[in-house]
Amino acid sequence: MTETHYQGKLHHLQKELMSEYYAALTASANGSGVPAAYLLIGGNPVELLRAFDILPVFPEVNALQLAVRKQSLPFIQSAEFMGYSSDNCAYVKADIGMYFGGRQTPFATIPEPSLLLCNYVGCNVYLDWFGHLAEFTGQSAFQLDIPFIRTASGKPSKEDIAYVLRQLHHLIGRCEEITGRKLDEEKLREAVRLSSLTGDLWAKIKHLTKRTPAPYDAYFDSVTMMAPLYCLRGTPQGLEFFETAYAELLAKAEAGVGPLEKERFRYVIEGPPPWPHLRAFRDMFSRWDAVAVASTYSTVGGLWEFGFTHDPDHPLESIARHLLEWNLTNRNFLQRYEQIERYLEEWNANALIIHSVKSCRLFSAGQGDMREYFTKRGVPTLLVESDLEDPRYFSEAQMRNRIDAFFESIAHRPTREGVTA
Amino acid sequence: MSTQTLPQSIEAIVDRCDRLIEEPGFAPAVAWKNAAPNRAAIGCFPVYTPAEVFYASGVLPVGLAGGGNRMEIAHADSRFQSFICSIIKSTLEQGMTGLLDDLDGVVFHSICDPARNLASVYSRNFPNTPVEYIHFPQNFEAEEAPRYLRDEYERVALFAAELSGRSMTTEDLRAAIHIYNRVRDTIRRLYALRRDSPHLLRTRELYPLVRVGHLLPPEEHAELLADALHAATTREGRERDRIRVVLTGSFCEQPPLDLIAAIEDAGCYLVDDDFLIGRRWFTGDVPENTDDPLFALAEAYLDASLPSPVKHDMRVSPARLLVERARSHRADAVIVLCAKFCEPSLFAYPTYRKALQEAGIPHLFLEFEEKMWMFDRIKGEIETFVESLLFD
Amino acid sequence: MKYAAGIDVGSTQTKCIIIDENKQIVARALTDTGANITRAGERGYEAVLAAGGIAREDVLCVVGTGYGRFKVSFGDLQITEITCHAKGASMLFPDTATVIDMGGQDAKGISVQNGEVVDFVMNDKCAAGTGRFLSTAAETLGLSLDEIGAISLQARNPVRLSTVCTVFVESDIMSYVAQGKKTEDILGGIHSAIAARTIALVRRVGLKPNYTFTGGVSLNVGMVKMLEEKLGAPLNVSPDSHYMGAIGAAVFALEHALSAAAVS
Amino acid sequence: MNIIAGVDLGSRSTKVVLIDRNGKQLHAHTTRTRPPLIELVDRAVDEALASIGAGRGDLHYIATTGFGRSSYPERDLQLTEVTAAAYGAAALFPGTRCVLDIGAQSSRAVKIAPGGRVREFKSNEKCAAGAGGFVERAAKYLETELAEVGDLSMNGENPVAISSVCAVLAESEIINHVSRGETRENILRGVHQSLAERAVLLVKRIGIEEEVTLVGGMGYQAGMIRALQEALEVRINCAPQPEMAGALGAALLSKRRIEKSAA
Ligand SMILES: Nc1ncnc2c1ncn2[C@@H]1O[C@H](COP(=O)(O)OP(=O)(O)O)[C@@H](O)[C@H]1O
Ligand SMILES: Nc1ncnc2c1ncn2[C@@H]1O[C@H](COP(=O)(O)OP(=O)(O)O)[C@@H](O)[C@H]1O
Ligand code: SF4
Ligand code: SF4
Ligand code: SF4
Repeated sequence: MTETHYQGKLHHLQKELMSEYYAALTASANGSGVPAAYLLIGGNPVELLRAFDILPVFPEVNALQLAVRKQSLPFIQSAEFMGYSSDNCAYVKADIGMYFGGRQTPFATIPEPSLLLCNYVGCNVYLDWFGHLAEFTGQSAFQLDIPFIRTASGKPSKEDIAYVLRQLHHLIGRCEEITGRKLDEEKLREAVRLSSLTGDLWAKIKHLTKRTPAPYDAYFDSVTMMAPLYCLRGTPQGLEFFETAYAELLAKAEAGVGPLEKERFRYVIEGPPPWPHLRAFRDMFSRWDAVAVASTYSTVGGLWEFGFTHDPDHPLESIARHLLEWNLTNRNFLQRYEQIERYLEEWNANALIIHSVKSCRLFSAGQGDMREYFTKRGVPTLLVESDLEDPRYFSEAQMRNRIDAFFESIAHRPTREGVTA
Repeated sequence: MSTQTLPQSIEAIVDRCDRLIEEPGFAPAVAWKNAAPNRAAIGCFPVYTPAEVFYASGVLPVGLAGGGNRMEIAHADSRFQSFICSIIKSTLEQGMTGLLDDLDGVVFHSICDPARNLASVYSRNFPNTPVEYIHFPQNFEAEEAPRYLRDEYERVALFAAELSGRSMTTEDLRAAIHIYNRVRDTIRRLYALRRDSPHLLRTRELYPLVRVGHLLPPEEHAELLADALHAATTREGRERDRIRVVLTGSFCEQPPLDLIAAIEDAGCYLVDDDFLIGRRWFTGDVPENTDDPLFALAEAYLDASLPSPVKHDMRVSPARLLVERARSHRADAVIVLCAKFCEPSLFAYPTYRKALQEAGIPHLFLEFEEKMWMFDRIKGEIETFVESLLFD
Repeated sequence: MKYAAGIDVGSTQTKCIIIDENKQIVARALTDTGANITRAGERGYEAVLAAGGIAREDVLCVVGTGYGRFKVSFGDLQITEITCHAKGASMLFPDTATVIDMGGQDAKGISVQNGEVVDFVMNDKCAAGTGRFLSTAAETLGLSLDEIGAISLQARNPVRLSTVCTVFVESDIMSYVAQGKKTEDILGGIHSAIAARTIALVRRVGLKPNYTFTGGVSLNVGMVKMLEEKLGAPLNVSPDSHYMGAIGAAVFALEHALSAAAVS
Repeated sequence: MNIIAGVDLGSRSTKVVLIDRNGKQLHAHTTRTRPPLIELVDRAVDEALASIGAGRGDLHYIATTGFGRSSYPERDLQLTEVTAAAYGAAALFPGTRCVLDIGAQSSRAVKIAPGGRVREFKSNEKCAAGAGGFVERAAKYLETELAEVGDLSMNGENPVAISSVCAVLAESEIINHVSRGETRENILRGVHQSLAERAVLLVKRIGIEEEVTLVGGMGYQAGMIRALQEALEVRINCAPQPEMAGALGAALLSKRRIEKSAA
């Protein structure tokens, strides 16, 4: 039996730190006086909130936690009774259902927001989601409008950066109103500094899977590190977590140990995981001794592995750049192809798995084209469909059939040394 | 070049529009292009594209309005999955089968995630077709938003100039705003006529009148609309016992003509709709004679454009606007007609539903696809709804 | 003589094949998968042994495939039907470049090179436009599965369907019946819609001739004609096309047995 | 005699109800739907009239409903099945505020006002469909008569779970359960529960209000009624001939129209 799961120090620390974080949310909900801001993962400007001691609440993280615990369906359904469609993003439905269900989850009581920060980074659903929260809570949402990357160079324009910076100043004004305090620039710098160290470690962790065997699974194990990356970034605890994680994973890499007994296939995976069936999904790959060496999903909050770091000397500029340029969701679809190509080459992978989720059209609209593109370039590519939040869209037998057939077919092909670009 | 002949009947005008709409390809645009040098034509996604900026640069913006229910999707569904709305696929399919070859470029913008990704997929599949993408500000409260959008329009104008080989002048832009203002003004009058005397102008007639604007140069469209307005106003007819309905939801992908007819035939007067917002998207005239007409256009988008689920203006509640619209149109009911898999419109529905219920306005929620062919099920729903309002 | 067996436990029917050492088919058996999948494999196996008059001990290796392959517990190996169809098609038609497989619950396109899968696609998690769709249509019209293909060929004015959803097709058919449409025209429309959908699916792996049509629906002459018409190319169809998965499995079984023998 | 006929042209079966001018039901019967529909209706109505010793001359008014409602040119009034079933249910159980109509291929939830006027309704969607036809096919796999299904399901102790949303794929699940050696009782109860869950989703979308009345052929299956009662946590009314509600409603609404135009 192949060991498909390991529990290291980092897992324990993750649990501990996350429960502290959730305890803080519950305390805020129960009137601890610490204001909470809802914001979105895509390129999140959490440092700014940390500078004001505002608690960041990520509805996406809450939604996925519900899904992992197999508790999302009743919330999704209660949103559907309000008129949400079965075709709407289920993260939103789970969150709205939970909001109206009294904000009680098995892990925390989610506080009411003092600030609805809609950092609109790519996903148009964000706008509807926070728009609805605004309508339901009677709060006004702060729209942080981040222009989408649409230039050939893949860079934001001067106008884009100036536009975002001006909005960040307005946001600071809003935070000052909420907390009744002026921005403490030193504190902001400190949060950005912690963030930059955290980001560097995360980048190093990501580069570890370039080794053979990969010391951890860059999809199924990365997700353990993603909640701390968002919820704790910019704090000493966040930094501590990533120091521990890096040390532990580096040691594994040095020792030549990976999550599988024997590493047979190295693949890149695109798309968010099927949270309600994570375990079953993982096992489908482990059976084939296949390990993910890179995943696009782990870059929705930021693309540190390609060279981004926050700059404590220019805190707001670096936050703006993070929002505009250095996260997956605000980049255009073809930039994602480039990203995957780099993974295939530099991380030495021999297959691409596209997990297409119905909820998230930001990710999935056009993945058929992506399949076509990579197949034409000789990369064995498999596209499978399910959902990230709604348990009803996962058909285990069909999923397994496709994955088995895929690995059967590449098992018979001569193994590639990397992939020719 | 106006060839004012005998006044035409509304039926004849509508008939001509129907034929133009159903004809594949873009013959009127090609004729327009060939009539003078330095002209080009561009396909645009119909919602909120700044037609004036293109037209002023010598580029005729042609509305991409999907494939209708005759087109078979044979290629594009390998690129976009089953849960993506039809217009995305039919637009790509048109490209893949050469139906867009007469166009010199395509422009998309930030209306929804699939349309945004389509911009990328399109440019990958057609490396020789210039593709532009416009970012519309989503922060309507930010004082810097109009300036930002103005700069964005300026960038787009440069793109357009490359296609036509002609840069626009301020005068060009004023002229373009003027002609599109005329088009929109006539459309507003037609809408008002239908609101006040729905028996004089059916929606099945009004719709193609507006829709040909996706194909014709604005001058020609303005004339056609003026003729139609005249013909409809002077028509005879008797108001019948039907329910008055505001139709909302289908602002982007368009329902088949037969579906529009079916809704009316089930016993409804459609007194307002949000079809084809791209042809009529301002609530009033855009100022023509300002120093910076680009800025005026940008401001008009932010402050004077018709609402739709792809515009996220947090200063107003779209649901409340809908209730007000139903009231001001003396509507008995609202039909929310959403394109299947269109997330923006599906997301709008729960808020509409709540507001309409609170206001005591009956409503019906329906989904359609442009490729729909049989209407038995949906007709049954509409008939039931009408029966529920007529019988007691 | 020694033999190898392939057992394809499908959603609707179980197909079993025994081949000899020269890869010649010596026995076939077609049984309903029916209620008991676990027993279906065993039952089919017994039937095929009986059909060939072959003793269990003479079978060197058994490979299970199909939806119920994990239930072929007495088999030596389990291989997905995708791999098996490619293998089987290449045995019967060595030039096969593309396999079109239409079974009870899914449709597949498989791009093949030297008997091995290069790429494949399956319809998404939905029973739309599959063999089940045809069975439902036949049932709604009160016809048997064997007849509908031939009748569809007589269509003069095939209707257009608004959906290939298997759940909703009944109402479409009933609407056409209510409109007084002819049975052959309704069937013509149904076959045309499914063929178009299948080709759009197969196009994703590339429409490369030479095509081999496999799976239960390949028994339907109407579908064969319709696909050929729309592809503008002939399809390889054999009376054994329905058994293709089992044939491929049997070939794998034989290869496995031979290589095991070579090792020992 | 002044007889009013209500004819419900359903996808599987056609129902005819005759009433007199006081609204009293004189006759009700079901026949299988088979094209051509015009002859079908003529025959069914003639048979119905004959069975009460009447003839065509006694027929005053005829209303059609169901999917084939517009196929009969001689109709005086046509109504959708939702409107008709709502009035029928309200006539049978005047306290009805919510009607569940589950036929062979479609299911609907309807909220009604006292008297039967439709206030809001919701039909099943693709991919969440599942109605009587699903039970019929399940019965076939289980080699069971449709008439027994309801009672067998009542005896199921441990209903199986059926999770597929699509009714077609759900059938494979049934096959799976059979192969695991599940009893017919447990499987049929599972089938009813899965249908009930779908019905709940429909009802909750319009908001549940008591009393709830089940109409359509599924009302013959005791197990279905129980499953609905458990899932909705309310008592469910069901008439002895539940599939007649649409035809009855059409006839009664005709009577109202006649009276109105006379007044
Ligand atoms: N004699 C026949 N004529 C036409 N079609 C048939 C015939 N027998 C089977 N089929 C079709 O084949 C399908 C079953 O195909 P098969 O490849 O056995 O699928 P599976 O492997 O999923 O069981 C049936 O649904 C039916 O549509
Ligand atoms: N006598 C019966 N016993 C059990 N179930 C029945 C009986 N009659 C009908 N049904 C069920 O009711 C369904 C048909 O309902 P009906 O309302 O007549 O449908 P429709 O109006 O769509 O034709 C059948 O699919 C079957 O499941
Ligand atoms: S659409 Fe995707 S990115 Fe947007 S909220 Fe949903 S899951 Fe998140
Ligand atoms: S119909 Fe809706 S989902 Fe489709 S492109 Fe238009 S806005 Fe986007
Ligand atoms: S209900 Fe129809 S469309 Fe939905 S999964 Fe089933 S067959 Fe497919």
